[in-house]
Amino acid sequence: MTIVVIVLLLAGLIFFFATTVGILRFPDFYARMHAAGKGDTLSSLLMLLPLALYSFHEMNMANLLVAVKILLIGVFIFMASPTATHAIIDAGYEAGIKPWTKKPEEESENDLAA
Amino acid sequence: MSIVKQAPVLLVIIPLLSAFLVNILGLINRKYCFPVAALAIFGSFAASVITLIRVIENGVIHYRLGGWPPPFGIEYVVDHFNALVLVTVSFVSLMAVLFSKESIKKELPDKIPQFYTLFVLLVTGLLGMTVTGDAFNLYVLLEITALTGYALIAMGDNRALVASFNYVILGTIGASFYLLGVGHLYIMTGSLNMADLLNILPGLYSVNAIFIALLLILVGTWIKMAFFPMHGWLPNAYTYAPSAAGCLVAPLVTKVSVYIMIRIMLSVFSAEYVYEVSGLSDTVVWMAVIAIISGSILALAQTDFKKMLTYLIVAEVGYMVGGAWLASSTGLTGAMLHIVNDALMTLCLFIFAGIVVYKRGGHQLQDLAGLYKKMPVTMTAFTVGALSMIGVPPTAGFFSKWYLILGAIDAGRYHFMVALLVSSLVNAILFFRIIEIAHFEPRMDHHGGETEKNIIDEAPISMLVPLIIVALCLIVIGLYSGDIVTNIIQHSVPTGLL
Amino acid sequence: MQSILADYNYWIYILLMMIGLYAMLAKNNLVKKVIGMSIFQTAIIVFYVSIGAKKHASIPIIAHGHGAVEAAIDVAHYANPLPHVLMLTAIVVSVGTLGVALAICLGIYRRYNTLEEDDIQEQLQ
Amino acid sequence: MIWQLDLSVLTLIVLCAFATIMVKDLLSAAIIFGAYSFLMCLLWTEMGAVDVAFTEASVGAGVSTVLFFAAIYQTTRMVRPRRSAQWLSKAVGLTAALLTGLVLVIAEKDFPDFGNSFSPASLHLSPYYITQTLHDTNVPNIVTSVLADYRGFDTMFETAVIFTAGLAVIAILRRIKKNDRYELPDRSVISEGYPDTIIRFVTRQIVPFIQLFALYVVAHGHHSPGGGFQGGVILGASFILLAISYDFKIVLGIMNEKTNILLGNIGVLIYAGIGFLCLLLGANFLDYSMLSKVLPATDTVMARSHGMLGIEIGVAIAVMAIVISIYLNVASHGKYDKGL
Repeated sequence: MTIVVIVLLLAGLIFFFATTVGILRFPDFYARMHAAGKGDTLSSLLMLLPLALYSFHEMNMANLLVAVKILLIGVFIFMASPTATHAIIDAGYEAGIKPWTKKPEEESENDLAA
Repeated sequence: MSIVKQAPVLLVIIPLLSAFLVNILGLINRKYCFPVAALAIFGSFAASVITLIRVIENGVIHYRLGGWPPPFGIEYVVDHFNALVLVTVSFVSLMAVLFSKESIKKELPDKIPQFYTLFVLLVTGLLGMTVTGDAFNLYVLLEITALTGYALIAMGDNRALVASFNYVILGTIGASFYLLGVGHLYIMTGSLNMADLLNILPGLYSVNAIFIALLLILVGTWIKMAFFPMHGWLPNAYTYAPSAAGCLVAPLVTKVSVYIMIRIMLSVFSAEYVYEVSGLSDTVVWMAVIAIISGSILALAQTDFKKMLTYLIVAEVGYMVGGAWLASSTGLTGAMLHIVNDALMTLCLFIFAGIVVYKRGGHQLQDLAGLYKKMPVTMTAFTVGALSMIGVPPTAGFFSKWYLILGAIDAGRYHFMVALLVSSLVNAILFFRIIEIAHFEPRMDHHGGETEKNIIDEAPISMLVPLIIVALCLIVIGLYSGDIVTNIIQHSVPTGLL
Repeated sequence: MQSILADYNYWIYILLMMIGLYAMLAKNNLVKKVIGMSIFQTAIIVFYVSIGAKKHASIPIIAHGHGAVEAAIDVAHYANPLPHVLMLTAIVVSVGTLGVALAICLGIYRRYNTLEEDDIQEQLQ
Repeated sequence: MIWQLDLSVLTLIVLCAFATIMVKDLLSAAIIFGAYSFLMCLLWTEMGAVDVAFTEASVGAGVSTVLFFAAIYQTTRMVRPRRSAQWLSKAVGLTAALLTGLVLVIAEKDFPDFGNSFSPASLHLSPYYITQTLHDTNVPNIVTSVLADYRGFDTMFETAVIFTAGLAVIAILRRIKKNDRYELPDRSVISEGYPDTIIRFVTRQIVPFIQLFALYVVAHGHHSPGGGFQGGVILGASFILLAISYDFKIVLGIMNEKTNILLGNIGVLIYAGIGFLCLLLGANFLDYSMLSKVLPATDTVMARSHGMLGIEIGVAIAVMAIVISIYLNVASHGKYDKGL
């Protein structure tokens, strides 16, 4: 049990780290949001799951409630986080931010610089 | 339930409950707003008078809110001094609400329910601050007063919003400093109840943090009362506020802040600490001298009648702060009496300014021209207020000034006495100039000709009545000020002072 | 280390207060002033909450089973609840002030079409 | 208390505060300020102040940030670079800040150590609350019992403060045509908003849960962090979410302006009314124990517990209505036509 918890927590941390690196290193707005939206959601679930498991170290009603509450947080993050990412990307698209391409044309590079 | 026993809390609860009633009735018909508000403030006034009588008969009243014993729950403490302030506050509010009826119809016809709700809440805040015996409860009410004040001022004309924003910023700094000072007291003593603090603090007099707590609370209240270097927010805010709001805010908010300062000085720290141990006395009296003189000089420079009055308030705040810090019992008596007198005088002058705005549409000095012939009754009442402001004997203003000057002599602080005299002189110049304008200068229209014939054109009766009552009060209080001092104020001045 | 730990919270609250106060008085943009005001108020909350903190203490909710047997309650085991209560009030007050301040900002913007203080002063003269 | 967490969070908070003041883009400033508030929540949870953290999470990080966004959306986003150096205001600000800092540092020398269980603050009043709360009020959450009972009078005025703020915002911003009571814009003027299926669908799914949670927070405030204020803010936030993802029409359809104002009043009236009822029953104001006379099958201790629940409900109603009202006014410049 403990080992599963540790492994899951570590996996969550690795994903969080990857997300952070992604946000910092990806070339444009959309790619960064992609890292933030996906990585963040998955890694929070990977962190919450072991926490819920860990609360089972002693089986009783109160601990079960705690576990259910933690999992509920996960459910809501799964609903809210992608929607928020979608909303932000949509707003960016509406505002006319051009996506990055590998061989940038002159104008799109100017856009990114601005 | 005996009303007499519950009076200390009723005088706060009645306006609070009626505030919501006013707002709900405003949704149905805005005509109901004024009578309910006036009735509530009258109820509050009655409760204050009952409280004052009970205090005079039986001494200090303690009221436990929620039934909890004092250091754990919140307690209302009414002694002679705050009973007097309570009556003053509720009386001034009553007069201001009577005045507001016509004025608000003209200036803010579309926001009457909001205006009266905020008005009554402001009264609640002021009364609550006066009556409470708990340092943190005072902060909450300070914020109610402040928020209602911001909103009432912001409802005025175009410049009012900018003035109000400055007031928000400085007012928040002031309230936060007060809260921080209370926090310093709390971390050193663990208590928030004023009486409890008074008991614990003597053991900690030598600690720096206590001194700094005093300093923070003082700076907080000074910002709230617009003591001279911190007065920046006041003139514009009070000048551009709606007349009816000005009548409530200008006489009361600064005075209640002065009351809080004196309450904190005497009931949290002690006279011994603030006057002797802290060593602040000299500095503060000098600051007060500067405040009085600068306030007077700035008032001289104004061409706007209302703005001139606001600078006079700055000077008057100097009187009270200086009097409270003279470290003599006569000076303290003078400061306490001046809270009452100054509230009434300021009210008188602001109602007058409101009438001028109502009739003439402006508040420049030039708008006062020819008023004696047009409005003889109003001008008579104004003259009484002006004489009181100058300090001419039968009026109330003379007696508090007299006590202050005696206090200055007792304490050997002659610079304060000189400042008082200079300020009286400046007041005399200012008001005689106004009287001269109002008496002799004809009102000119844009083409330079005399516009109106000298027909009597008085203010509406609902404005005139409060003005006359206040003017009469100024004389009556002047005549009975000896009794007020011996029966009421004397009991609250700590013994053992000069 | 021990001495730093003993005072660190208080230093930070002082620093935050200074930042907030500076922003309130020196910034030109009204919204920036309002943000400064919020920082200033949270600084005081940090101060109060720090007063209430105790080492090795738990949250101020008494652990009791159903049919509470009144076991002796160890005071040192619970954080001091009073500052928390006071600060709940202070937070509410600060959001109230924030709302009013922003409303006044909007009102000013409606009239003067700017949020910069010097522009407003210019238009006033 | 974990001091490593304490140190790092505090350091991050200072960085955020600096960044908020320095950035030129007001929207960024508001976002960083939201992060600052969340860090504050973390700090306070870590210090054991769960109720404060909860309030800060719902108010500071939630509603305040939305209000900043709304205000910035209605005005300008960028701070104009200064035309002149404005040495005077900078000097005044710097002097005031430094003086205050100096004074506070002097006072700080005398403070008891951080986290000391034997400081005066921890020994004088608080032991009474901690040991007596179950006995006096039967409420295990000490913060709730102190907030709503021992110092319930403060809380009543706290609710009055938020009510005042809501009213002040209406008084300043709301545009009311003369001689008309509350004037709503034509239904046709209210903007439909930009229809985004995904956002609207998720909002629709999630709002009932938010409101259910808010009710839980209100009702369970006696036993867990939370209470009327936090629950009310969350309820209000659910409506704000609707107003953002849909438009004003849907919010005004559920709760029009009159209802809103009425609820704001009624909420505070419930609080003051319960206090007044105690007074009428012959006890002091807000002495809930006297409610045992009217409530069936309660002794004085349970009456206090029920009284607290009553006032928490009042607070929740008032706060919900007022949070919505402040948002609607700020976001639409007092016109009630369209929001963010």
